[in-house]
Amino acid sequence: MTDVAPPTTKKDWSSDQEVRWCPGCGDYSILTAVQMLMPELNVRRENTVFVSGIGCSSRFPYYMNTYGMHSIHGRAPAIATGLAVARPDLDVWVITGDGDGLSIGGNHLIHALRRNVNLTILLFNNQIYGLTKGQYSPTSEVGKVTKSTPFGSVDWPFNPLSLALGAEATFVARTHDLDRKHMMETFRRAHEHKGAAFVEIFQNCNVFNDGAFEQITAKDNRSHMLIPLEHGRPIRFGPDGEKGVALDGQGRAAIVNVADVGEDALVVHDEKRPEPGLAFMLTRLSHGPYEPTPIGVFRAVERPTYGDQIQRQLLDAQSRSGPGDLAKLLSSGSTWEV
Amino acid sequence: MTDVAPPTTKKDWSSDQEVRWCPGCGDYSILTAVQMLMPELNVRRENTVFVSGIGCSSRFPYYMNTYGMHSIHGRAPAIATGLAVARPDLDVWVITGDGDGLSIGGNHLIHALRRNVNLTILLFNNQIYGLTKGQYSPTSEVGKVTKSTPFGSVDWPFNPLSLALGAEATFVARTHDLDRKHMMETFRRAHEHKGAAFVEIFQNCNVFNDGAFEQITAKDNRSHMLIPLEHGRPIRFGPDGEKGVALDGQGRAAIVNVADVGEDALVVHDEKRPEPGLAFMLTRLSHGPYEPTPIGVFRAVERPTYGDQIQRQLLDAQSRSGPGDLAKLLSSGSTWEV
Amino acid sequence: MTVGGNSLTDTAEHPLQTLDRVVIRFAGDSGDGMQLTGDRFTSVSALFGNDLSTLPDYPAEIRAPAGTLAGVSAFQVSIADHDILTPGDAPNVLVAMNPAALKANLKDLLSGGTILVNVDAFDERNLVKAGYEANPLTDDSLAGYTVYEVPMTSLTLEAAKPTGAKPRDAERSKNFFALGLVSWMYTRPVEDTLQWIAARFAKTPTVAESNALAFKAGYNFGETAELFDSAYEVKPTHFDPGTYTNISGNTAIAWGLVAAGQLANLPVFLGSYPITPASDILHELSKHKNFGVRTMQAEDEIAGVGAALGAAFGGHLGVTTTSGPGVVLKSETIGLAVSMELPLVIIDIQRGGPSTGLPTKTEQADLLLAVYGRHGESPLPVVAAKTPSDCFFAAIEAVRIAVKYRTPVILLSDGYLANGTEPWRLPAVEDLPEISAPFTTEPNGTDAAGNPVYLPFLRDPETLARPWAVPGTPGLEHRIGGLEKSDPTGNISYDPANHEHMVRTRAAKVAGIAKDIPPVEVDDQEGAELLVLGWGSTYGSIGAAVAAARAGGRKVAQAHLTHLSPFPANLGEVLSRYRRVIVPEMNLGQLSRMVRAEFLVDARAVSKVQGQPFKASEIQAAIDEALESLQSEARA
Amino acid sequence: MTVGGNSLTDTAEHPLQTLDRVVIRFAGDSGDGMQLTGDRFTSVSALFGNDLSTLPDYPAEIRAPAGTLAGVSAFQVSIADHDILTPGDAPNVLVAMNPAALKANLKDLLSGGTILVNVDAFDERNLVKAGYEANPLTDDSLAGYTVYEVPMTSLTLEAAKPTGAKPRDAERSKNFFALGLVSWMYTRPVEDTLQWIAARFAKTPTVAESNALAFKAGYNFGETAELFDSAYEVKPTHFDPGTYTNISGNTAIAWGLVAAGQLANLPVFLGSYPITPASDILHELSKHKNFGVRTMQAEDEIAGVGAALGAAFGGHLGVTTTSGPGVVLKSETIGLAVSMELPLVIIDIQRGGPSTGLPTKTEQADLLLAVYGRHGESPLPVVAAKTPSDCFFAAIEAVRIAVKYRTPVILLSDGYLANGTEPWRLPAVEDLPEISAPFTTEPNGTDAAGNPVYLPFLRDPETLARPWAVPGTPGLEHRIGGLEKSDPTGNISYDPANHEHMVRTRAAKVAGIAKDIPPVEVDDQEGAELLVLGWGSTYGSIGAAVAAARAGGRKVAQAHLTHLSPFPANLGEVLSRYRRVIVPEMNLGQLSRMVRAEFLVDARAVSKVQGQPFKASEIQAAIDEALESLQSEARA
Ligand SMILES: Cc1ncc(C[n+]2csc(CCOP(=O)(O)OP(=O)(O)O)c2C)c(N)n1
Ligand SMILES: Cc1ncc(C[n+]2csc(CCOP(=O)(O)OP(=O)(O)O)c2C)c(N)n1
Ligand code: SF4
Ligand code: SF4
Ligand SMILES: [Mg+2]
Ligand SMILES: [Mg+2]
Repeated sequence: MTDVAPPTTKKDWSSDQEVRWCPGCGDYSILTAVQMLMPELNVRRENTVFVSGIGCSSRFPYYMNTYGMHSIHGRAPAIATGLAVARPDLDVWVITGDGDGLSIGGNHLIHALRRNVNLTILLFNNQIYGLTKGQYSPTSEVGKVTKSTPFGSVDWPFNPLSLALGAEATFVARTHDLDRKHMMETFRRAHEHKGAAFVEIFQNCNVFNDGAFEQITAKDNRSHMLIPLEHGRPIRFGPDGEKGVALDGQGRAAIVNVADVGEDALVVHDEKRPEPGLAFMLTRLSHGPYEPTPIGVFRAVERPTYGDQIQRQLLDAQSRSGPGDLAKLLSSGSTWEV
Repeated sequence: MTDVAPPTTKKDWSSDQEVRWCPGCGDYSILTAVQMLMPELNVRRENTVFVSGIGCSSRFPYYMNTYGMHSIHGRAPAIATGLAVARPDLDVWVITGDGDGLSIGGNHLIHALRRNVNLTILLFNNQIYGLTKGQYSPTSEVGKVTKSTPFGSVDWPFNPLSLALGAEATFVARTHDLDRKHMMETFRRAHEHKGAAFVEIFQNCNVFNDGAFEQITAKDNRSHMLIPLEHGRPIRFGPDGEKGVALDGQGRAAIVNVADVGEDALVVHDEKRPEPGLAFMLTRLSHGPYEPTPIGVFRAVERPTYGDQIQRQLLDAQSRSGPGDLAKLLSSGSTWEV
Repeated sequence: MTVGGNSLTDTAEHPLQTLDRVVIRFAGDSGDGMQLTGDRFTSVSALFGNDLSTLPDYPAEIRAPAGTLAGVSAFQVSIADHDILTPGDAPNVLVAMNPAALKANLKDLLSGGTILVNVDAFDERNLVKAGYEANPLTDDSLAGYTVYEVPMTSLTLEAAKPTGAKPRDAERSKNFFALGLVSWMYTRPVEDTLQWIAARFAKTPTVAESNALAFKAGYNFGETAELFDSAYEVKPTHFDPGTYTNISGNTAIAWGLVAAGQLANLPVFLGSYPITPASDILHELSKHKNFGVRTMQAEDEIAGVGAALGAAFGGHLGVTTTSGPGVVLKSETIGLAVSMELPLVIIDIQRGGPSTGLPTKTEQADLLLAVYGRHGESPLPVVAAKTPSDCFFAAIEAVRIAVKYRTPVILLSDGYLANGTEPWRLPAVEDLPEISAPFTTEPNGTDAAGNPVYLPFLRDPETLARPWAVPGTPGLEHRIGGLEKSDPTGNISYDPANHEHMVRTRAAKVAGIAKDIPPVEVDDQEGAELLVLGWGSTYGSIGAAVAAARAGGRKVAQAHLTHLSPFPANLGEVLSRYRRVIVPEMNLGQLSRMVRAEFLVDARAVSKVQGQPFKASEIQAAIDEALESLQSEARA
Repeated sequence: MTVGGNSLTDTAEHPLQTLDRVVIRFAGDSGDGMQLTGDRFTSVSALFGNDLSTLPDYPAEIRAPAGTLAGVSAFQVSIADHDILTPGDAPNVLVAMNPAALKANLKDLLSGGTILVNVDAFDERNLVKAGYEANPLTDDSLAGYTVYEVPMTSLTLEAAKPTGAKPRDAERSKNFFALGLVSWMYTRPVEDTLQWIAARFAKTPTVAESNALAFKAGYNFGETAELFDSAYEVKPTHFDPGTYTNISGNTAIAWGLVAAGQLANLPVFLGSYPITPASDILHELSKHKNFGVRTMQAEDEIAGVGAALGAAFGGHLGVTTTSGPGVVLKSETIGLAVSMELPLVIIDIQRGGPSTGLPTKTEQADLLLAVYGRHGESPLPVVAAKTPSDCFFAAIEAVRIAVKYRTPVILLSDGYLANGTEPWRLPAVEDLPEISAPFTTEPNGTDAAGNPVYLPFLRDPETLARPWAVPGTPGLEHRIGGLEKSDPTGNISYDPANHEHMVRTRAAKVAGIAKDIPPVEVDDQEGAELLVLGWGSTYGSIGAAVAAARAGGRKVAQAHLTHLSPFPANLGEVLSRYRRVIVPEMNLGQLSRMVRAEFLVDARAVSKVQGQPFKASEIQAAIDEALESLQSEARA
């Protein structure tokens, strides 16, 4: 698809279906960000598919005026893999939640990442099960009191980005529902990436887990609590960039005062580093949305995509053996005439 | 179980069932290592349970004269979790393969790790599906020609240890089937660990993937190709310890000549580091069993186990509300008398 | 007259009419708190001594867009002075908090019924959202009903003024206004509700206050407004003496499991993954840790049942709860339990299917799945509950069979039972059935050399149950798995004859349970040629329909199955006594299919697959039709 | 006389006896290459022109411990000068490479049959391993058989000496010695085998040479040893003219899928996870990338079917292959396909169950699972193959139905068909059925405002199939999912009446396929009162049994079902023509149960659940029994 798509507006990308999230849900702003981004991507509606699982977030495809599938709980990455492999001409997006993508669907997610299937995967992390009315999720903090954990949850949560990096992901990023510009930029980067692009979105569920990310994403807290990652730049944050991230010779990462250590001591963010070690360390800087937390693109490296390689094998086979000839196939075993 | 178990021998731990692996299979030496280790652990046969999935490796429990369950494909970590939570007095081992544990069972594995369930998990990695006669597995190298990939596989493999670390594992180690002493020591450490202990074992499948690890595990290659990790010691290897592992200020790990950089520049292995960043970097040093590859314990940190915490909640509830009283429960809603 | 005391029930200025039964439906936006309102009305009615039955009905979205049809949430409750079986076919009274609620529910209302509308919500915007072209309050389309237009929002705002709450917040109390009004209409006691409001909203005193004020305002509005001709009373039912509570099916299952654990002296282990309409069992069980109940929210359904099975191997009472989509995911593990012969209870709260279907609606379409939905020959017992309170006993029965026969058992309930409620006379704990679950602790055989050994598949000759030896028992170490097992050693066996023997033995074990369950009871009628056979939650509707048919002079017999696999031993004989058998089911004919195959009886399904329980009248119509066809056959 | 030319077949010195049929079983250790030996014998016999049928039988372990019963691997082949349907009930000849092979297989041998043993393997160690207390070759226990003791190992070592191979390696050629000997006994052509050895072992010349030498040595041993009275010949069958190949069921399915893709002009997408006995379809399809066939080895069964469904949404022919344990895992996704109405083919190569069961053995116990094994009302068509070559056509039929009706279809085969082989006359490509799979490319409706829109659930009035518009088609953007859909927009709908309508429509669509499938054909016999009804792989055994029964003067009719859901339109009428219907099935009575429920016909199951196909004699016995019971009923 190198042709130029006709210009579109946000409205073109909005379906006629009523949006049915709770008033105030963070999902709305994510939807808006995607609908506003689409016209900028030079893509066509008919070549765009949103595949989701089950959950509040997974209702997303209904609201996009594209092809879409609201599938079953946890299976969107698998279904989207089949579609992306079958139809490399399509732009396939996966919409999932922290329960959908990391609990029941964890296996499909990590396999889609390791295979580097050409998918743009948006994980709406609200640290709760919204649709089933408020049970804790695999990203909920320890001790969380929910309907299923009246005495507090006891499971240690996943860090979705660490998991993705452990699963050989080639593109890993994080954004949040209160910053449309950052969302759009992050989604654009994810979409540009050839292969599996994984984006965690901090999303507020104002009904069952209100304010989960407030300590870091509220307007007043952002400059202190969000560490924006920029490729090729020393990692700095704070209202005046007075803080930074440094590493010691034993591989310990720490938040430092730039004034104390000097800018040269800071880690220079390198999203293209072939080895995911640095990106992984950055995902471990924060242990929950109440400490300074990096956002942006952690890793963006190239690796052949699963679909392209399958496509290549088909073409190789065809150029080697010619297009399939059924009669020849049937007589390819040892045959005899009567 | 603080009492002293009566002394046992390897024979006590061997069941009367005929071992049915192919002659020459690496599984035999792993079985021997476990059977030889058990008498040293001060544990009782009746308190020991081996739970496995399906695969050649998963036949393991039949050969141990303990309680055992040969379950279904990929589900051993889930089943073992239930058992370990229900019965914290038991020693529960999980036996799995690279297909069983990382393909169909990947989700249960990563969740058992993040929850830190008290399990000793041995993953027999032969980089192939043995029992189903030789398809590639999620740890097979790219390009592998197998029955299901006559033109070579195109999926990028998992590194089981990276995945485990990304999944918040508290104990992560690697050993191989040709070194009984190292296996026994590694299994012992894994067994001692409170929580989920994950051990990858390089295992030769001499029928479908013979020699997969030979370049690093063959007697003559070991000293050049295996990097033994020892807690608190600079990471060195080579016949005369002439090589080592160092990090630069930007978090790049590299193999260096000790003579060039001096021993002080080497990374000192620290399996107890709360953050898994260093351990993760060490898992990325090698990209397959043909480069110098670390073995031993990568990470061993303490975190409350899932079962202990559930147990604690039960005890708390009982001391708070007294043991359950059924009649009281039934009348705990709003009731009225007629 | 003061608001706040029971003196309020003395409505001297209005005539008081006595009714034997009334059906009320509260309907509003998902955010309007209709479930809470209905629940509250139910509770006071229960305390008051009415028999009652409830039917909540809400959308799959947490909070669908305000004002739309998709967002309507409703709660129907029937209260009566006599024993009732259903929440009623058609409401007498509809409380509609907005146009969408009116539009979505009007068709169900009894003709001539009463409508209470929040007239404040009938503005242009809401009318459009609900898809009304004209205002139904003014266009005469409600001519056949008695409509009361009450400005609930403004009166609530007015009432809540003293609290100083912002209008946006105060407005949220309008459901309590509605509750107050309906409480007045049906002379419900008020003190209990006021206390409940105080306790429930203790943490937010302003909310508590404005709810209380709205409630009182609603009550007083009924009292003082000239709108209403009369208030009504529904006298208490005659109940057997005892202590009663109002119970939903899901709570009853949870309590049944706790009870079964105590009766069997086994710790309960629940491995589950949240899913509507089953999640509440997980929630409820999670509270009872002091009973030694362990609950685990697993990563998915497969892990939930896997963990339960692992716990069962360890000697716990392994349970898993789910709905249809979870049952299919669990099937492989259930098959493993069939093969290993370990006790396990799988609870399926059925909902509308196929696939995600209608997740918040009821259906009975998982019966064939429960009975046949595993690969290979893997028979297991299936039990179904018939009323909310019966869920308690059905859970105990499922556990009893599972542990006695060392087999997985599927317990079927559905969304209607799960969320519906009824008054329940609490059983005496000492009257509950015994459950024996003895662990084997000694070797039960000898090997060739005469040494004592444990033979894990040496069966009890009576029950065909295998022994249950749990880890921790010295000397009984053994291995089990999903490969075919040699009888009685449990070692892997590929022997053809052994396989057939084991397949037939497993089937015989399950079939043999028929000897251990009560015969199906028939509520017969002299001369009846028609049997209405049911299972599960259709019990109430069938009962009401049969009663009505008999009242109309028809002769009908009724039988209801709790055990679907195996069937009660006398079922074939029972069926053979009638010329015609009809089977009302919320599916396309699943029990009827099983009965036909088993007994070659021309059982005919009466199907309804609408996500809604049967109305008694629907079944009554099927009864009439069946009787007519019998007559015309007789004439022919 | 020289070895190596066809002159070998001229066995002038020995009398040549002509047989019409012979059944040979090669048995040895898993590592002994018995499957290869059997395959090779089959190939030459096919080339020679015999009709034949094969039955491989091997343990679940890759290589179970040498010398033990558990490790025995066997391959049975029947060759005949006439049309045969089964690999034979009992072998005439058993080749036993060691004591375990003898012990495990002796009970099946025809009494008076011939045994060729590798006497070298009958040493103390192997006898003990096999569980023999005394050497059967010397203790007279084989008195009823003709036993030939051949020192195969030592003769092989001797023969292979010129190659210089180490004895340990050379010994591995002993299966070729056995093959040579049996080839002599049955006057098989040798040139083809020698060529095959050269080609197959081209990369390891020493192995090739020692295999060839062993083969020749075996052949010559037969020729020269005084042991054998005579050689035998089995003349070629009369085959219809054409090109033949010997085909297994799994290959036939793979080729059928490739063909169907071509016929429908849809690229094939296979999403699969390896499992015995289905993996070979994945292996075979993986080779045919030049047909545009994409194969994906997924992370599990759920992902396999999910990927296939995703590809189907994208306009590919989505297929997934598995066995029972995989089917249950796929059920939720299959239900989604039912709800979304997308074409999808699910292939279940049934094996022994429940659970892991007997993974390398055959069974037919997934029928009820296929038909009923999903939650909610989720009907789908089910098709079953009856012979190895029929798998080709059954695959095409499954695809035809799936794409025409936009529905998932389950195709049932089993381990016996999967690995068994038969000669197959290649069809002409132009004779294959057409498959129409048109994509919708234009709007098919208008909205309220009169604008053209796409209505994804606007059905073809004839087939009730919905349109299939694939991504990439401008203007037809739409969303589908597993929630209930409004007819015809596909938008989410919780409307009760719409739900019932959709449930009934989906059922009607599947039921309506009965109009589009051939009526079941009856192989009738004047005066027959007994019908033998079958499905799937029992076809051969039933056919052989019916032929034998008729030869014995019995009157029997036979019918075999390819379509299990829906049933052919005439099935009820056919069943009503017979006084008795019996249904031989490798399960406890699954088809019989379906037929009973559907037609209220007292169809009786004839069950065998041993991981082994029926012997014709077993079915013949059931026929006799049924006829006798009919007679005694008539007498009574
Ligand atoms: C197989 C299956 N299991 C369980 C469910 C019930 N269910 C629906 S959504 C959901 C979790 C939703 O959580 P998340 O993915 O975090 O999405 P959110 O609603 O928070 O956006 C669950 C458990 C289901 N629909 N299907
Ligand atoms: C549900 C299910 N799917 C597939 C299979 C088939 N199967 C058995 S073992 C196996 C893979 C074994 O590979 P691995 O775990 O690496 O074990 P290994 O044999 O190599 O030790 C597969 C696919 C099965 N038994 N059950
Ligand atoms: S429940 Fe939470 S996540 Fe779901 S729509 Fe409501 S606010 Fe959003
Ligand atoms: S197939 Fe491979 S892994 Fe399996 S037993 Fe044989 S050698 Fe071992
Ligand atoms: Mg969530
Ligand atoms: Mg393996």
